[in-house]
Amino acid sequence: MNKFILVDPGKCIGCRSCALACSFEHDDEFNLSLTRISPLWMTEIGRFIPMTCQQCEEPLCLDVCPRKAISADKKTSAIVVDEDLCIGCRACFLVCPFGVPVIHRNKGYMIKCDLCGGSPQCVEECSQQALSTVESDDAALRKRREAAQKLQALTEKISEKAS
Amino acid sequence: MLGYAGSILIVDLSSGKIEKVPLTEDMARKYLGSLGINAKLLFDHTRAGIDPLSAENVLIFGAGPLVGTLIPTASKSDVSAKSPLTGLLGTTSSGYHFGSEMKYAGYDHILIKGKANKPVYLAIQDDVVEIRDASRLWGKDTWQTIDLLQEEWKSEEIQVAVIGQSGENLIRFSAIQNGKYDAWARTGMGAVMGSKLLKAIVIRGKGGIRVADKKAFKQVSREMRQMIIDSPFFEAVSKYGSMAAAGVYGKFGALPVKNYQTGVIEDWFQTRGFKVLEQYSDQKMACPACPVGCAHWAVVKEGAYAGLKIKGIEITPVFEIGAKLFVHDMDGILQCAAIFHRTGTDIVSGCGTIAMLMELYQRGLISEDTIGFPVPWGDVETICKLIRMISKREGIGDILAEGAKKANLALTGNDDYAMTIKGLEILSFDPRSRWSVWTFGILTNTRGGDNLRTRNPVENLRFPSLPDDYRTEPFGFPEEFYNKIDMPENVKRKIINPDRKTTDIILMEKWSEDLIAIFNAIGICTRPPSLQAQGPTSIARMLRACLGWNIDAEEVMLMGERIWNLQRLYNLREGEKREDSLFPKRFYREKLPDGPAKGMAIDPDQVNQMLDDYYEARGWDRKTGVPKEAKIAELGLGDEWFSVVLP
Amino acid sequence: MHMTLRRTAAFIDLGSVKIEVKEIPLSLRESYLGGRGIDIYLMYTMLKPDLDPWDPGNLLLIGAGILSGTPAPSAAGMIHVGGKLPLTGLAGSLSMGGFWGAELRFAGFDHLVITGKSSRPVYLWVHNREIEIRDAAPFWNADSLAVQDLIRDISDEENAQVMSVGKPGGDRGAPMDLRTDGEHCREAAELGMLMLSKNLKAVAVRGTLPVEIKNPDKALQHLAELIDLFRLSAAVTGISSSPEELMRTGERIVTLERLFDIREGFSLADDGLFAYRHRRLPEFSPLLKPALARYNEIHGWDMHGRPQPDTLKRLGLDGELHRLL
Amino acid sequence: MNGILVADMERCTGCKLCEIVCSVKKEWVSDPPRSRIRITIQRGGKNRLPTFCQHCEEPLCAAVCPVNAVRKDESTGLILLDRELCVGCRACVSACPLFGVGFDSVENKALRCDLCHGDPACVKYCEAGAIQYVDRDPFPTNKQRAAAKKLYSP
Amino acid sequence: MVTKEPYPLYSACILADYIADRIPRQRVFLRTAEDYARAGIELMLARPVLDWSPERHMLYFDDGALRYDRLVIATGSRPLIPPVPGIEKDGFVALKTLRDADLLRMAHGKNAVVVGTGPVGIEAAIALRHRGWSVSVVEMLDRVLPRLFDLPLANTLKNRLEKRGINIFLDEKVLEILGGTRVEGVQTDRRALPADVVVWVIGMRPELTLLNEGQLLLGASGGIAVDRHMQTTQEGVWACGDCVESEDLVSGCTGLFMLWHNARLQGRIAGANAAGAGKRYPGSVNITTINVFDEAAASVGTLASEVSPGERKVLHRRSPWGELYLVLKDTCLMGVQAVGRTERVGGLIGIMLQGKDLRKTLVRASSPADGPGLGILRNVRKDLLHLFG
Repeated sequence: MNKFILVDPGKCIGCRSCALACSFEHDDEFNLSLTRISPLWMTEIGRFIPMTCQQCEEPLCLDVCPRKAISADKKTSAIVVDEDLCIGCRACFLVCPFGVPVIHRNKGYMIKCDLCGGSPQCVEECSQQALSTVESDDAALRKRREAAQKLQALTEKISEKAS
Repeated sequence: MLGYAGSILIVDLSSGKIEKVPLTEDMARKYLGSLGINAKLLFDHTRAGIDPLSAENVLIFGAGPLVGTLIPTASKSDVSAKSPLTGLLGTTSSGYHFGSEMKYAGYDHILIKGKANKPVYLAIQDDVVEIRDASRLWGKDTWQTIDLLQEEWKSEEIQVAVIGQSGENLIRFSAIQNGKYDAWARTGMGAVMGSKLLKAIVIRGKGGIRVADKKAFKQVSREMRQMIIDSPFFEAVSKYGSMAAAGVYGKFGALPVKNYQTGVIEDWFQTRGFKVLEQYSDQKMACPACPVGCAHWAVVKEGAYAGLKIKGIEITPVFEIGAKLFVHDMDGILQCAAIFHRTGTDIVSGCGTIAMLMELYQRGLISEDTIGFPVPWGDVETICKLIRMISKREGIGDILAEGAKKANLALTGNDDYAMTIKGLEILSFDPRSRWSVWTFGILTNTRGGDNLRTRNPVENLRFPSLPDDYRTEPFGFPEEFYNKIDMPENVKRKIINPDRKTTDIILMEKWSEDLIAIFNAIGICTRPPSLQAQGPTSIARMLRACLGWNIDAEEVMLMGERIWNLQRLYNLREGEKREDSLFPKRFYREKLPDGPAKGMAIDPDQVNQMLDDYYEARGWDRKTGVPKEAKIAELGLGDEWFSVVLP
Repeated sequence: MHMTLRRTAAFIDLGSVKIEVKEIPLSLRESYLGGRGIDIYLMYTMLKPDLDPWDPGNLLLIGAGILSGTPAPSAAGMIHVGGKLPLTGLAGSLSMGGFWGAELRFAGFDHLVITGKSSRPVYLWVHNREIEIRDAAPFWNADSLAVQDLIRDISDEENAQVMSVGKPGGDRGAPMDLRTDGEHCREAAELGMLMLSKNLKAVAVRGTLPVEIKNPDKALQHLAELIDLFRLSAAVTGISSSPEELMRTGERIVTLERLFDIREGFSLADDGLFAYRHRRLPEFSPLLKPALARYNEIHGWDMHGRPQPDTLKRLGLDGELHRLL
Repeated sequence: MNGILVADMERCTGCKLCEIVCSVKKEWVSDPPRSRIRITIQRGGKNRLPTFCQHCEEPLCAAVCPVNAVRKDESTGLILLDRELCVGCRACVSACPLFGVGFDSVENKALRCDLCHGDPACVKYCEAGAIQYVDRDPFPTNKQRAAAKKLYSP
Repeated sequence: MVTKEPYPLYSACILADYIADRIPRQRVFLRTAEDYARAGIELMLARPVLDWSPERHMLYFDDGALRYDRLVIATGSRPLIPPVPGIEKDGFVALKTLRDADLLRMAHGKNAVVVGTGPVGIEAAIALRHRGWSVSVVEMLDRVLPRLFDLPLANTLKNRLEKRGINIFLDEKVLEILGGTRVEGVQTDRRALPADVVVWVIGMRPELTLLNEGQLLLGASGGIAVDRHMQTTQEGVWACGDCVESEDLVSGCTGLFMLWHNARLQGRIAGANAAGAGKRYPGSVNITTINVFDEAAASVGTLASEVSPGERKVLHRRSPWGELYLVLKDTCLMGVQAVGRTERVGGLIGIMLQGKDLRKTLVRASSPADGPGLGILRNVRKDLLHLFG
């Protein structure tokens, strides 16, 4: 199962440490146009939402790439880009439902989250534990557990009111 | 250059000339950045005695060397110019993303000269800098302008500095809005921008910032973050932001109630304490790389102002609107704050001026028909109406727009009810009930009646100040905390007496002023957890890792002192006298009517005595406060000093 | 004489398998523009009165609008199909979207006039100024969508536009849909039958030739402003007639259709021509009488729906309509 | 702003007005085969794909061109054709993986989209809004925001 | 930069247009001497390198030597000329360099014989025909352009050539070049052909005369073996272009892929790495386009003849304006050849590289991620699914 970065928007405070750490890790400079994760302020929802690659099981970008520059890394199961094959044709831009792919401004190939070879820097740098790396099946587990806790809190409140 | 973006953008609005000047290494090594270099540029680019609202004044945006990197809270940018309100050094800082975006676009400083012949806005996209027509934006409030600009640029990622109607109509205390909810508010920078017919600056930067030693930098930045998280103040400020201190000042009876007439509000804690925050917000908002996240996104769900969405249940609006103007409920406070933001007006000065008017009305010193309508305390609609009138200089607003001091003089011939020092309306709590480094700092602050540049990093808010002790404030932290304070041993022993019960106010004043000057110069946050956690040694480590300089704690504090003295010299050049350093008359004449510090008033001789000792401690002349030659030589401020001493 | 753009019509006689291409004179185009206008003109002038609709002499007219295939909003492909309707004998008129119209004009033709009856099931293949009559036996019973895919396979042209008739339900019975491009289809039973009566299964067209634009810049500018269709059509076609003239042309076309119907012996009194003609009102309710009177009066027709002499004079239809084409 | 064209397949209705408008603007006649944008309609018609030059960062067409007629303009990042140099050998037409290069059989030259020097006609006339002229390297695209709204609105 | 060529860089692919007098001579040059000067390159023309000593980092000319720190070998390829009698006669041209093209451009006469039907041979034949010569083409194998097209499409092109008056003789071997000092004819194993000019283009071999035995490891195909950084087995020595063995991205096999765009990309990477960069060459996509009398034909990937008969599946679609020929291995697309609309070849490269099971892809509904390539396959969906059974 694909490992990916699970985002909990409730905890994100928009400090962009993840974005800064990401470009620092990959390009040795702090540059928000070279980052592969960017927290967006959504006024209507009233939340910061860090958007990054969801490491899909059947990635559309992998299918559409005319140069087979996108492949699944065996070790980290992350979807990675081969810099030499990628010609920067932006076909993956169109199909990615999350709008994640970005062209590296100076080097001309597509950059996306590659889980930093297994230990993502954004997760380490996030002070609010809004980001965590999980296998996709235990992500579902974690979501179910959280939902259960919320439900339980709710029932307690109701019983409190009732008594 | 490492850490720095490496250049200064000089825009002359009169001729339309745009120039990119390199930021030299020695300018950086001497004045460090942001506030420091801003003051130096202001010194060099203006003559003494110019009219702050003329084309001769310059408006300078500055971002420090650490801004835009992963150093926790490194985001502050400073705006400086000659202040139209105080006539002295106008400087004000604000966080969030404008500073970083400036540096990503490749500029440490943006210096704006001259005056445009029609409303314009400055559009900066990396190297492409254009002066674009802003006639369609002129007259709009800041929120509308930002929406229009975001539409024009088809992106919500642009960073905008914009003035509202106040700036356009040259209101002396108008602010420059940093995005919709923050501002470079104090000392009237908005009027300077408005006098140049510059409606906004839009920046979009796609460059990057490199640092000297990647591994060391990563380690230092993580350690800094951990130190902030381990600070005793972290828990409270992270949960309630600056509101954490709201309750305490209520306990001390130090609230600026109804223009400082009294210090106590009974239901203060229930209606405007930090607990109120939970009803409004569950979303924290942080500056870049900050683990604290002290701001909150507030949504007013029901009531007269339902649907209002604004960031910032902060101590300043709650104290100024809640206590000084006596507005009772949080909804009303947020609505007034929103109007202040939309019109681009400084909340502190605005409330100080309106409070003065309301007190004159309460005391019958001004009739209702000169105002045109009653102005009772705490009425939200009236306050909002007054703010709009001020921003458009309508009716009484035209008089109030000149600031509390001049408005008081114009209305009653004296300035008894203008709570200002050197023309700047003072902020938050009442000095009579809480005497500390913070309150004495309001006198010594280089930008007038304000405390954000002179607060004690290790202030203990659990103990009230001792009634007649002007020289010390309570310390009372445990041994283990004392040892962790980042101060050289010899200085620490002199400032905090060995039994750890009290702190010497004057010595701590000098230390904290220099330290905060460094904080502002490199762009990190001066709120409690960050201010207490960071110190000269940690800052030196950060500068080494980021800039590659070999610099120690010693030189860091020297730089801080140099920047403080540079500001002092500028003020002296612009005519600041020792007599200006006076509290508002009320604090000397009237005793506090109620609260724990009932019957307290400030003894002018004690204050004068302290001022002499402070000047002495600073190495300035005891009487006039002009820096002595020895100190100038030590700090290397020779040429600035000459232009002051022999004009 | 300012150079006007050439428009051509192809006369295809399925019986004698003769194809003749003529240019449409400017005067005809100025008074009847294109599509439905030219079609009713051809019907009126070419068909003898009281012709049996099933007679091979009946016409199947396919006409592209004057703005088809040009930078005009959603006019990129409108097509008009006309002919004397087999069941009612009235003037058949049907317009359909899709790209058929544009493709026809890219193939170099503006109108197809199909007469006669083919001896064997055929379909027309129109390609860049050539017209071929090809065998349609293999898919004579296929439904219209299948025909489209088949023709596209045969010609290996993905952009080929095919107008084909659906499954024939006996010689006169079930309705047949007339469809192009799979999505644009009109319930056109009668015209479908007319087509079948000529042993014609489909008309396919593929064109890669340019369509001249009189004044490209102005055309694009008017398209952008989308306010004035008249100036746009003038810029595209070069026929610079005023708005009033264009409206009068519209009125001329409607009146000519009414003349054709009357000539075929139908009058208002018989069975609510109006109701049947527009098939929107199933039975002839008494409420309709005053509305019908008003309708005729506005059109300048008498109470029986026959055009008044002064109306005919105004529209230039009073004299004998001699054949220009 | 250095811009490029981006197609949105869900919105494209396949009306091909862009082909007509592009050929009218560039060749003064309505001639879709010589338009710089082509709508390919797949069998079963549901999927309509506007294809045009995507101005790749490392263009294959520039590599295969025997006379260096296809060059990248460094300031705007666009891949432009020098029509005098082009000998009409169609190497770029067959090398492009995205149907980006057309061919003008009248003048025997390759056909490339040059974004109408910043004011693309196809964008102006596309009523469905399926073709947008966006910044070349957008800092979080609006698409991320739309996706975020869909994923996380309460 | 040292070269035995007397000219700065010129495009080898465009020589046919020059021979056909479609473009003037100076249009052949891609760089001028000033370009090199401006780029700070010292250009040493007409200086053939006779010997090389990797140990002493020295290159030897006939009149001197040159020391280097870093060396990039880009010697390219030389025409393959077997020992057929009479090849030394005037009028015998092995078309490779601009000098050869000049000879052909200046040549006078009526009959021309082109030996070999690679892209260069076919374009030379068309060029000469364009200038009014009567042209005959002799090919040893059973079809024209044998390395690019399978029989069906090769025959289509052959007919097109013959329709324009070029006589094509397949399965025929040239035995001798007839004539005195000048070429007068060609003797094959079946006939004698009159010829004032013989254009010998049966193939190219890597130009390795510079190397002595064992100095550089060569690959199985005879080209210099290099790693992904275009580095040879010799320290500080890189190699690129026709003289190098590279990997075909589609089939994965290594071999000689002497194409213009491969050489340019490899050159850029070898140069960058010689200057210290860390670029890597991903492998070559071997797509070739040829113009046959204003009708284009293109081919990429493996030929049907190269796929084992058991797994080989072929789809050939003819239509009025062009042909498409798909080579599949079970349900994976391995090669595409097209006449007429050649953009379909480029469109399908992505699908070939993906190497996906086309049956599964074609069965599911179309999705936005299909890209233009799959559109082509969808339009021939019925035949493909029928083929898969």
